[in-house]
Amino acid sequence: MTQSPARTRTFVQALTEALDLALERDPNVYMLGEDIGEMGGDFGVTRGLWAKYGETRVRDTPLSEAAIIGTAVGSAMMGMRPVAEIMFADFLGECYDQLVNNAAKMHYMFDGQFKAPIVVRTACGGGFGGGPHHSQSVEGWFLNVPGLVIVAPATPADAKGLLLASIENDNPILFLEHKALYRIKGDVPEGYYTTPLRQARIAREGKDVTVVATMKMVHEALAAAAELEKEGINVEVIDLRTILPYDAETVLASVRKTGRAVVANEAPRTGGLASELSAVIGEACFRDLKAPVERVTGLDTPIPFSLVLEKYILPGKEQVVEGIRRVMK
Amino acid sequence: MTQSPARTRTFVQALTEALDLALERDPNVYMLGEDIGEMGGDFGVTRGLWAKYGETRVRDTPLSEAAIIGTAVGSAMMGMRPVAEIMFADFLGECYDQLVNNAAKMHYMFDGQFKAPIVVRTACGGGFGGGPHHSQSVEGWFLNVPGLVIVAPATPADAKGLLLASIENDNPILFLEHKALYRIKGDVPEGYYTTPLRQARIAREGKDVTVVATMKMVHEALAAAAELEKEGINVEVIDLRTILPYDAETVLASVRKTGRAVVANEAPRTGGLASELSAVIGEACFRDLKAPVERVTGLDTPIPFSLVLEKYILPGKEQVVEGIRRVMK
Amino acid sequence: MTLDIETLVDLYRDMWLIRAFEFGLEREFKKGNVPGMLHTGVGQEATQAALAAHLHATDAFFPDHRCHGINALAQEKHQGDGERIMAELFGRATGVSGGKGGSLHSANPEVGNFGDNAVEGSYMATVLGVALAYQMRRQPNVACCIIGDGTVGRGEFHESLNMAAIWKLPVLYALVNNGYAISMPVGKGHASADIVDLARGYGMPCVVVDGNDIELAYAEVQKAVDYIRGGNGPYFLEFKTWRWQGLFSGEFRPAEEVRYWKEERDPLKLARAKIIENSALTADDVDRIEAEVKAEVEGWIDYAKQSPMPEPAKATANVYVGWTVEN
Amino acid sequence: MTLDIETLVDLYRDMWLIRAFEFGLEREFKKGNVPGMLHTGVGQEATQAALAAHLHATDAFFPDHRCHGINALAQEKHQGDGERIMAELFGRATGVSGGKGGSLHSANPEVGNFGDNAVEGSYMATVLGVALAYQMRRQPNVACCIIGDGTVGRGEFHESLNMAAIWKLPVLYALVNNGYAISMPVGKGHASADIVDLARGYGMPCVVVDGNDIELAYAEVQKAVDYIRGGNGPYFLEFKTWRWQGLFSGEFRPAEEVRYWKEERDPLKLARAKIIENSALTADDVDRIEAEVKAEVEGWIDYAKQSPMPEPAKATANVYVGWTVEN
Ligand SMILES: Cc1ncc(C[n+]2csc(CCOP(=O)(O)OP(=O)(O)O)c2C)c(N)n1
Ligand SMILES: Cc1ncc(C[n+]2csc(CCOP(=O)(O)OP(=O)(O)O)c2C)c(N)n1
Ligand SMILES: [Mg+2]
Ligand SMILES: [Mg+2]
Repeated sequence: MTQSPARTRTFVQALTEALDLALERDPNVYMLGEDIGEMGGDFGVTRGLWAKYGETRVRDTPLSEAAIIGTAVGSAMMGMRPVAEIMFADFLGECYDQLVNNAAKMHYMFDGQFKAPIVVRTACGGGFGGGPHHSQSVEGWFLNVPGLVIVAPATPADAKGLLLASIENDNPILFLEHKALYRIKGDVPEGYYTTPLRQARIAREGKDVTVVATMKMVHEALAAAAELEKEGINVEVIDLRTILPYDAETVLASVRKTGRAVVANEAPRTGGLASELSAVIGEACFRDLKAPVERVTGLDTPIPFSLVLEKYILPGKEQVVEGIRRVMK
Repeated sequence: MTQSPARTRTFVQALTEALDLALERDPNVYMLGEDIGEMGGDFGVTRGLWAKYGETRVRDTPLSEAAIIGTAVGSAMMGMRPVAEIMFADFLGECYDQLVNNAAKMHYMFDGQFKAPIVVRTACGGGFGGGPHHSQSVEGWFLNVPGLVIVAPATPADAKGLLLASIENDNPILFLEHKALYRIKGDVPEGYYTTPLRQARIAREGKDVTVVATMKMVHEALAAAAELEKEGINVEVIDLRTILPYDAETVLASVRKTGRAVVANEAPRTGGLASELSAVIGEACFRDLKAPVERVTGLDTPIPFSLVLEKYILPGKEQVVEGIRRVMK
Repeated sequence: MTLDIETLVDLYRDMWLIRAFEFGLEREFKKGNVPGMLHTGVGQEATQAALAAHLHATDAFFPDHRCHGINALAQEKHQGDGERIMAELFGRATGVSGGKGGSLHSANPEVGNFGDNAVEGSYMATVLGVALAYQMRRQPNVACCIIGDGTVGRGEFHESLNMAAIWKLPVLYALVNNGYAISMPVGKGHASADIVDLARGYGMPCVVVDGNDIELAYAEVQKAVDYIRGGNGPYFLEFKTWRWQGLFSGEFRPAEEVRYWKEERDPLKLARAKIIENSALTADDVDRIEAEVKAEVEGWIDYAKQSPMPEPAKATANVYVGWTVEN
Repeated sequence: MTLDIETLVDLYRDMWLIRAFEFGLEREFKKGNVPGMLHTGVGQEATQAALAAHLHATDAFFPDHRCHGINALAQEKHQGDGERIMAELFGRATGVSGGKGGSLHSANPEVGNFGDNAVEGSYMATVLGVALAYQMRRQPNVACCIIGDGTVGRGEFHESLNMAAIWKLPVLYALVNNGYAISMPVGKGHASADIVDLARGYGMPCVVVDGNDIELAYAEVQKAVDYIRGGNGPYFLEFKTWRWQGLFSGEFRPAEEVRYWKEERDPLKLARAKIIENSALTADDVDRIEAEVKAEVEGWIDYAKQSPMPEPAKATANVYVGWTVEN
């Protein structure tokens, strides 16, 4: 997948590179969203692209989330490759209908006559005092929506490769960018490359227990694994990368090997991705599991503003460590 | 809970009775929605109430789903008890933001200063050729939303008692009415009574296997149980009734007793209620389960129009029977 | 008479096709041969025929729930197989959407039919993207969004008009004001019974058209599409018309109103009288045209009925592009 | 001078309070003492003070993200503890929302503060329900919805104005047009740079107000609330103003524009000059008022800093009314 030499880049820079390469390569690619033009986006992901590609292909929009997604879908029906930015994932509620009833069903309900290859980039996740409307993990809102794809990178290299793969892909894709990862750095290969969708990444091999994690929780899991290694617990960490439809094969193979599973996801506990994974693991690895699956998640609450409160409800390394300890008992 | 004499009523009539009693009893109760006034609603649930209570309390609205829910929430903040009707559950996408970011968080984000006691009644479910936008089971869209309550009756008696309990309750409630149940008949007690929320109902006692079901699937499960009884398989059927936050206790006690579990829900398989229940059962009953939990659900597709296609993807009695057979192996 | 007689007769034929289609369909629906729900466009034929006449196969239109007629006209005009719209309504494999869509999701991009969305009004947002693609590719095409007066309640009305205006997108808003949204009179559901009043602030041309006069409707649509193809941005037409179909549960509108629209303002009656008055065609000639069209539509109904049902397993096809769903 | 001097001085004090509050807050934010994001209302004090002056504790207002000032004024006026707004912004247990809300969710229904919603514009729908409750209970109250020019992009703008109009709800739309939505100039984001143009079609009074002239703003708000309390339905005020805060990343607006608004159109400067010109108060007197207010606000900041953080376990309280969350 990636042959070219790698440089150190932030997650944001990796995303910007991907957008730049996609705009350069395919005239059908264009971007739209609030303040993505001259300003370069609320988190700087589109910085420099307006100047380079002009306002026709890097389009500032009014504060009209439904129209943003509608525009993306309509143009995608015409063969364009829109990359829409919804500033905060929390605002997807306003365009839920467009995503769920339009984009996700477009190919199906007209029996293949249209495609809706849109990419909706959005900043999600908590931990910075953003409060109830700027901090949510929203993948749980969309898990029961066949036709939709959810992609969620954890590293700068994957941010770039998965974004390029998403733009190439013919399906509607919700591309989640966890705000706490924007400033992390990592090796990022130069030039154009894609990282396959629907393929989980084994972020760390291990034999005693499998932790399946997404986005920021991958890093928390790796930190937990490093800590527990000292105690002789050898943890395998799987970065799911594509949340829907996900790579059950890699997950199940790992759990069959280790016999123990922890799923780690920042969203609230009930009805989220962690439950989906726990169900599938519990059913498919029924005879292999040595302990019940553990879900490490946010608590079942909205996200409070004050940092002490927020810290209380969001999962971190400590919670992953505890989860692992529980399945090791 | 229900002492008064029962009469035979349809599900729709039971709902109408509940609304009538609520409007009569509490001047703060009012209703709003499209064509609920003189016309009596698309499914006739509000028939007669406009004439009886007037257009101030039975309010026809324009086709503005976001404003309907917003209005309900705002008035509830003032102590009113709105019962909103969203004609088809599929349209909840347009007011997703109002439900998820506003209603569900209203009590929490201002630390208890407001309540949002709204009831949003809506017609869900497939099986009648309604096509992709008039047939969906939407509970999966809202499972990862703490603060929201989802209520889903399966019988006329519960339709009435749960609706009255929902109107009395201080939380925002999504009240799901499966279209296939509207015409079923059953005993409905006279007068005012409430059926407790968050309390599942044992629809049929059994000792070999537990089927946890919702709405129409309760009836499919009962039919499956009757069929399998002949083969000596004794099925316990649990009608979940409140989907969020649900009654894990009753579910788990039953599965601990039977050692086998099937969960039956009409929505698509991935990321739905069935996964949530499977996860919780799989984790909590790890040592009790004799077989992996079986999920009997809709397939992971949108809902097609043609009846032969729709039948293919929606679960019915046959699928429940197969699911039970699988866990009995 | 502003129209030449050939065009008028063609349009009459189109209008008659719409009516025959809807009446035939309704009959079959009542017999239980058509699943799901049914909304018909009877009474609104002039509006529909005028739009269909000016839209090219390379243009795009989003038909609403009463637009079987436009769908059939486009299908027949550009591909010669209007029966595939009928077949779709019967849920057959030969339908334009393979039976997956039905009345509310019959599409065919080859003829410019971008499909209805049964979440009324959501395509007011989608149409922007189609128009944007035309604009970015410098194609002189029109993206037409057909919406009812009730649908104007949706917030997307505002988002769409605003975005079309600021970006000067080639969108034709064809607003079909038939006086009601299910049971809600337009003047009760909206701040103004003239929807143009809500549209004017966006600075695009806003014109009210008698939607039951095919000549006027044809001329106004012509002006609008010329303006849009000229790169001047969006255009808003409000057609005043009336639908014959009441509620599912029956008629609820005042008897005099019903009489007035059905007897005095029937677009077909009006056009028929004009034709007979202004051409060599006699009442018999026109009857013959009507009979021809009706026979054709009945043929479509037969075709639909004889078409096979879709393969059940096709229900899992086309969920994703390029990926199969495992279930 | 249309205002008596006492009122003007009171309003000046209010405006100064807003500015002192925002400047103090910004300073603490930069020091890292205030978590999350921060948008300030500096430059818009006249608009805010005028609104605050006419709203009763039994009215309702929905403050937007630049309304710390109104929140503080209402809190101080009706309960004498403006410091609880400051404490909320610091995420403290003593804050009006117990630290759960912060800048974007500071509420207190006892003083009419119905709280911001950080999903900009969503409360354009919510305000309808508050107004409906007033109407159904025959209370002569005003439900005021404060929104920025950018927020007008939301579809709820249309749904809200339409519903308020058809039901004649007692809603005051207070549109704060400060020329930009983050980086988007109002004329680029909307079909008209005068938002009233988009509102007029709904048939309610639409008035443009110089939002930097406290006397005019005060008078226009007075007229609006009188009209609404009289049972006449909704009213739309567009305040033309300007915010001093640029982007997070710095200033992006033309230097001359910045100079003009800060130097020539500063609502505080303008009001100060009027006071000194038209009253017995000298510059020193006004300086003294300013110092007093500033000292008070600094006291609030101290209070906030010294307030305890919330109990962490409170994070699971109040998810449901009457039910506890098991986790
Ligand atoms: C978003 C949404 N809300 C409600 C409905 C239900 N519904 C179907 S048609 C209709 C009325 C539409 O009225 P109008 O736009 O005037 O069209 P008409 O039927 O009069 O042609 C309604 C409310 C829907 N399909 N979508
Ligand atoms: C629905 C939604 N979209 C986007 C944002 C991000 N956002 C916060 S403030 C803002 C600009 C608002 O502009 P305006 O209403 O003019 O207010 P101003 O900041 O100029 O006072 C945006 C886009 C948001 N909070 N909510
Ligand atoms: Mg209509
Ligand atoms: Mg602004």
